[in-house]
Amino acid sequence: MSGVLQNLVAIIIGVPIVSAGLLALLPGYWLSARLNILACLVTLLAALSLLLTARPPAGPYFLIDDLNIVFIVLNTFVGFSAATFSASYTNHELAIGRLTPTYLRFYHAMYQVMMFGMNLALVSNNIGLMWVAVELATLSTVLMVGIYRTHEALEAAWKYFILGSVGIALALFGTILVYLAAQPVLGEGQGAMIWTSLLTQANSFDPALLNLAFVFLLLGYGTKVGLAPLHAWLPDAHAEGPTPISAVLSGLLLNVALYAVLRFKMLMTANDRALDPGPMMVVMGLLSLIFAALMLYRRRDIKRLFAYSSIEHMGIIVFAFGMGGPLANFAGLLHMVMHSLIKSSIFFSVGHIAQIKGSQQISAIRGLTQSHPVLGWGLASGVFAIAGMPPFGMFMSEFLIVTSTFERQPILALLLVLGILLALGALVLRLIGFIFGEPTGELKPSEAYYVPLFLHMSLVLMAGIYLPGQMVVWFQTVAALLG
Amino acid sequence: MGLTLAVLIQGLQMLLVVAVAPMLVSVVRKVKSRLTRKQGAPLVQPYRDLIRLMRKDVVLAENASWLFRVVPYLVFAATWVAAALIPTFATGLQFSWTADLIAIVALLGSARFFLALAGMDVGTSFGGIGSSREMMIASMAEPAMMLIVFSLALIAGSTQLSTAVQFLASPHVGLRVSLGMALVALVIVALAENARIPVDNPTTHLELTMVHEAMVLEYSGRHLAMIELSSALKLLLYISLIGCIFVPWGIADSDANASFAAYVVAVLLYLIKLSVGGVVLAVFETSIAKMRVFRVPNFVGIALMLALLGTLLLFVSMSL
Amino acid sequence: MGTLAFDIAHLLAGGLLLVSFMMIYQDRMFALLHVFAFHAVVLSLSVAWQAYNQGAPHLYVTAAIALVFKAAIIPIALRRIVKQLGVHREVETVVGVGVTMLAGIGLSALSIVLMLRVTAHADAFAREDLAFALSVVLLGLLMMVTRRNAVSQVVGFMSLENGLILAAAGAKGMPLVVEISVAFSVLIAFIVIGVFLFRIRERFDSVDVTAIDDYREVHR
Amino acid sequence: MSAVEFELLVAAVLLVLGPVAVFLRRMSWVSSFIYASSGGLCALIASVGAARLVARTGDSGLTLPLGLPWIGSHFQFDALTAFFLVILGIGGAVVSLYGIGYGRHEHDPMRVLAFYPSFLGAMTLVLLAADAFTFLLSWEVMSLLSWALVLTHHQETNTRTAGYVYLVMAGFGTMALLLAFGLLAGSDGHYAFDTMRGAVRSPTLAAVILGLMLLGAGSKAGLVPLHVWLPLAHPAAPSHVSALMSAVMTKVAIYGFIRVVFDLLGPSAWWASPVVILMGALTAVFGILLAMMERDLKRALAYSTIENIGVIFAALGLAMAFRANGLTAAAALAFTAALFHVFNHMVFKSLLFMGAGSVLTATGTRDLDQLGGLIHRMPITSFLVLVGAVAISALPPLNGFASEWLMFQAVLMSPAIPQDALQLMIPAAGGLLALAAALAAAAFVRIYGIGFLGRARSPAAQTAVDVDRFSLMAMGTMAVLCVLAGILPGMVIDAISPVAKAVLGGQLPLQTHEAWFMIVPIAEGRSSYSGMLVLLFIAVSASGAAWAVHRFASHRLRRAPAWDCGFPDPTPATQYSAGGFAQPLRRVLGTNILGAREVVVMPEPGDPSPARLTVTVDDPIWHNIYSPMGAVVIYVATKMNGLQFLTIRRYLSLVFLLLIALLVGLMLWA
Repeated sequence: MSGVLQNLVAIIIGVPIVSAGLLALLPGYWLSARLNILACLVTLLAALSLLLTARPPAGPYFLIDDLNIVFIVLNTFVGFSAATFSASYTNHELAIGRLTPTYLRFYHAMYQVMMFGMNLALVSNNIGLMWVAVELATLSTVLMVGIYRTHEALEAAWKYFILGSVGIALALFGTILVYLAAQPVLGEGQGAMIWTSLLTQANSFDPALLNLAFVFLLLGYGTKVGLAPLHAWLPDAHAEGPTPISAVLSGLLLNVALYAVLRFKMLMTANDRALDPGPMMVVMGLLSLIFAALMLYRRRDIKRLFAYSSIEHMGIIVFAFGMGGPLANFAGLLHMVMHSLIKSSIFFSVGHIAQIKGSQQISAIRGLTQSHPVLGWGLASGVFAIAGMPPFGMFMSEFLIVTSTFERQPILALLLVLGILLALGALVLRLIGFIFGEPTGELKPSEAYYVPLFLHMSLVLMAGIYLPGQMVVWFQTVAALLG
Repeated sequence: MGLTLAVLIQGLQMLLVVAVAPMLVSVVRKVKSRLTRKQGAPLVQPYRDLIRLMRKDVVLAENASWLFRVVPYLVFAATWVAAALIPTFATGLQFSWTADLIAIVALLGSARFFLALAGMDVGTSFGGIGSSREMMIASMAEPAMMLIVFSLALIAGSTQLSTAVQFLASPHVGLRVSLGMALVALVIVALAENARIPVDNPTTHLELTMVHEAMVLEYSGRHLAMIELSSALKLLLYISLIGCIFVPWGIADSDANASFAAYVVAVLLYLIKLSVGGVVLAVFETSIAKMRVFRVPNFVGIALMLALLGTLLLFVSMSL
Repeated sequence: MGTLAFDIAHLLAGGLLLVSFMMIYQDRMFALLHVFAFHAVVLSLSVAWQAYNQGAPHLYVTAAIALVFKAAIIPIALRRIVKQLGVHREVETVVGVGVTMLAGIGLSALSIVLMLRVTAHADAFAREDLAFALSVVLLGLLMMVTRRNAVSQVVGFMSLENGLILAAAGAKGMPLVVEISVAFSVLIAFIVIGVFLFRIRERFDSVDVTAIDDYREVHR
Repeated sequence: MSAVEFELLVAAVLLVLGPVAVFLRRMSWVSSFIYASSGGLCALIASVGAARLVARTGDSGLTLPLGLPWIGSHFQFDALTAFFLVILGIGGAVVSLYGIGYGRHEHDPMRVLAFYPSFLGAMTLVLLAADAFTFLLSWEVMSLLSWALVLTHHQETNTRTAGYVYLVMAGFGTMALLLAFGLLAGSDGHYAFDTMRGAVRSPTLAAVILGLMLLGAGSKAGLVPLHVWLPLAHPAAPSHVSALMSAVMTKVAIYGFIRVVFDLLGPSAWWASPVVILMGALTAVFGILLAMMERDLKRALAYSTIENIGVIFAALGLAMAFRANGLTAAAALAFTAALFHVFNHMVFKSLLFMGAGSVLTATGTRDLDQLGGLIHRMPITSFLVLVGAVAISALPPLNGFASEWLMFQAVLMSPAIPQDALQLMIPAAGGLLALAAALAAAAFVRIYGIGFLGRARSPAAQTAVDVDRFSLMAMGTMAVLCVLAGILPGMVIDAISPVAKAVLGGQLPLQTHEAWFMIVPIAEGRSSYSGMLVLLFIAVSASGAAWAVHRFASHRLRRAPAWDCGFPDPTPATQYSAGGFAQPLRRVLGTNILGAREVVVMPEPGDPSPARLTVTVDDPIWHNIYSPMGAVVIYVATKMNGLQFLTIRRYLSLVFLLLIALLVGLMLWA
């Protein structure tokens, strides 16, 4: 059994890196796009079969537990659908000459490197390895963000790179501090970095060191999560990179960073004397939420708009996990999954829309329901879903977060509601402009590839009405784990 | 007392009000003329007017719709039904349970509603002036009236006029501040509702000051007759109302099998009350000038305030 | 571990902090690069001493990387960039050097107080080391935010990273230190290449500020 | 099959019908098919609901494994639900009938058809839901679908503005409800209504929940000051949708309020009720004043909806006040009045909106000043609208008066209340309600007089013709209901009494046994009213008088030009305009309450240009609350927008400062 598991893990991290190598060598756009999809599909299948096999004890490097399996499946799934979207997207980019075949080859290779980095970060049982993997994923996305080589793209990539590097450094310092805290108990060397041992022994660690470490980790990984005021790289990176990458950034990379934060939060809660990380997360979450909600109003670029919405939702999620308790944690997890699915599907439709209109300017996009009904209503359902309206899944998570918070912390719940409402106001304002009114600009029919969009939206819709019992049990165990 | 008699008395009441109404108008006019040192028309003049109008052809504006022709009868009917439900000389009439005081007020509201519509039907500027001002005055007067009704109902424990009057006629109602306020308020409301000075002038034909008359400007012949008759009925209704509430003495109680003599006395007393009311009205109208139309809301507003105050004071006196 | 070993480690770590202060103090570009090279040398000595004390031979690799890469290659490369791109030879500061120094002292105090809170579970050796490392990290960040020139910001980042290496080396038996130092070297190489490629003369964001500002207002 | 299963099934079919319409979009019969089947399904909904109320069939409940995983989706079918299902069913059925005809004129019919049946289905679900999640989910889906319907004519800027304000307010309302349910459920998440009902709460907590419900349900119903979206959104939708939104959706909001405040929360503290009464009464006056000033026919109707909502809330507040003091009979009276008015408003407001829709189809305009003379061109529609106008003005013998009368009877029960504050306040509130009723009459004289009477003010109004027979049938049905409910109020009261019994534990005495279809809410000596007799008397005396006059006096008739005091003017522009009609009341009440301003621009002597009178009436709530709020958000957003354009160094400074702050915090904490 263990062999199977190891094999699956090997597939999950091996397939991406191998295909990254292949893609770097393979010429020909058609083949590499297909190979990219295939690699993602294989990874996804491996991830799904993780669900079916029994889980063996964790090894020194890799670990599959209830928490990360959620992330892995989500990660590989969105990675896969984004790859299918990417095929249709890049096809168009190649046709209009925004990307050359050489850059595309690089793009596909980097896509797999990024998948590798993220998968590795998720399955690693070693906090050092996790750090390395998160950084790898970050650096690969930096390269993708700058791939258009326009002035703005380079600037965005540069900003991302510099801020990311500082984040990297802070996270590393935090990791070193955790090691230092663990070392007297677990002994020197590898052992003091293995997650599972850390967690079991956490109570005997020095709480002061853990506190200090958490500050650095929260800031370091929080930069990647995009929490305000560490968010600055995020809108630019989303807006200037290729849209599939925006989808992956919002849908996946933020989650991976969040996963790291959650891991260390668990460590903190496992130590009785350490600072409760909850309030810190709650404050940062609320700050991000309200800040991003206000920033939504003055946007002129559609991708930047949704990038800020990602910050907003990361705020909500971090808030939920910060509040803790079975309901809020459950809601936080659900919210995270829903956000990944919805936001990537929004970026799928935004990508097509921007290609049709030849612009990402909000003012250039009007009357979509009239000129492109499917895309228009697809975008509308995406925006409704992201604004937390039923019958989509995010409504359930917001329902749980708000109702469970209000009884415990009325003021916080009111602030949360304020943030959500502010964001709703901005999103709806823009949405009405996008999909209603007389259509302007290019009216040619779209050659969009709708499958990933509708796949995501139907999952989200289903989750809003019916959650499979198994998934609920599974989420509940994770929620209990998170404390 | 059998059902026949009950129906008979009710019928008598209906006939009485419609028969006496023009006379009341006549009395008012006569007294006013005399007060201004004029001879005045003979007392039967309103009856003659009505009959002459009835016999004349109707000259209908070309644009008038069916509504315009139906309204006079509707208004008359609504006012008549309302007047028939007021205990004029006897309480507990057969059909008095049909509608209580609130419904009577609302019936008058219906009449006004249709009349205002008729004023707009032909599409003239004067009709519009009349209707809009009438509705403005009414929207002040009606809540005042309703508050008066509240005061009464809270004192008497019933909105049923018969019950209330019986209660008020009984000895255990002393002088009440609230009742006084209600009286003043009711008088103001009555003046406003009947288009009397100082709110409106029933005899004016100066266009810009008209309210009620502007509304019915396009009416002629039998239609006008019905409308004149209904205004007379309405005046009678209000004076009877004031009479039966504030001077309820002498009213026969048909529930208590009043004797024939009691009825006769009651009818006589009622006629006296009416004449007194008419004379007082005439004196009041002669001694006061008409207001500008936009002063009217303040005037009617006084009624509203007094009625409200009356209601509130009622609670104070009850909790004492 | 004897007191001598401790004293030497203490001395070297303290030296690193002192050199950090010297970097903050410098307002000439070339002098800054020289001091940075010295910073790297001190780091390399410190790491080597740790390697010797902990008996961890792989740390010597880290020390060597620090010595070769940071004390030699990077300063030389930056020097060439400064010359080739015609960067100002003076360091533009946001606030005065005096204020920055005061802030730096405050930061050091903060990190030492924080580290002293750490109970005796961690041995004194690591504790001292860590206090200095944290100071160096914070000073590096301080330098990044108070200097306007791209080159001096890169230098700030590198000194920050030196602090990290110091901390990692000081953490007894910490695995992956070499890998991390290699990774960081690559990162820094990227940054330096980026500065060079994008012709960032003055600031990180001076790719072409005026043109971008117009664009920003209209389009985002 | 139990009633709840049946109703759920119908709701599900309705929900699915929307997407089905999309698939059938190429068929020529799709519009008629969708409206006809929606109407039929609504009739089914109503009949099952009516069976519960009249035949007293039992309650039923159902739990489906949907929604919140560990709670499930609870559904219930009890008297309260049944009553509102009847409201929904009748409204939906008749409006759908109207839609068969009206829908043909729609430029882009799929924008209505795809959402219309689902909207009905979502409202049904709200009424059936028996746990917080299902309730809110259906509630918000209802909002969303109606939003999509509002934006049918999305090319108009005003419509888009309306859609925006609507959705944001809907979001606000949902959040308020969310918080309310959060408190009701407690931190352990008891989201099912059954568990909420049993919980014990402090009066303060109950009051907070009540306040949140006022915000949540009130914003959907249109309670001042949360009403601003309503006069924008309701008129923007196609008229049959406006009818549904005004007549039915606002009632669903009231259902939500009753369900939570009366059913789940139980008796509240007495001091909570004055808030509701006062809010309701002020809403009534405020709404109808705005209706009085409004030039747009449909907007005026929307404002009148606000008034009626206020009346209903005031009655509900009365019921709360009585209930808080254990006066069950009085509470039942007020509650019955409220529900009676709910029914009545559904009937006449849908009638009026359908009438407005017919006018819109016939003339292409909603501007009262472009209408006039329609009574000649559209006789049937005009007659039916007249019935609606009389009914909504609370005039006997139609239904509006019956509920108004009950409400005043409830007001007169106030001496039984021990608290002085309430004793003093209730009659004052009653005065406000009377004021609102009087103003309503004025407003509808204006709407009807300007819009339907007089001479045509535009060529469009001159050439209008009456609408199709489906529309007329639909309006006719509602007009008949107006009359029936007016003359047989006892039957309606008896149908409501199981609801009052279930919710309050008390009910009015049975009315259908009274002679002459009299209603006697308390005792005969106290008050009684028979709409039937009033109608009979008026009919007999009016026709008798007419007959007598025609028989004995004269029946000749001559047509001649209008007299108009000798100055007839052939141009229709000399008629009173909508603004002119409103002028007296605008001067009296509008100046202070609504901040109405008149600006006269008089040309210099010798200048031949015309003098101009400009009148501005603006909703002060919008100006004093919403506009500044929006301005603040935009101001803050604009100020913060600078954060988008900082240099990397400044961003790094932010990171650095946060780090220092956290470290200092850590130092101080430790």
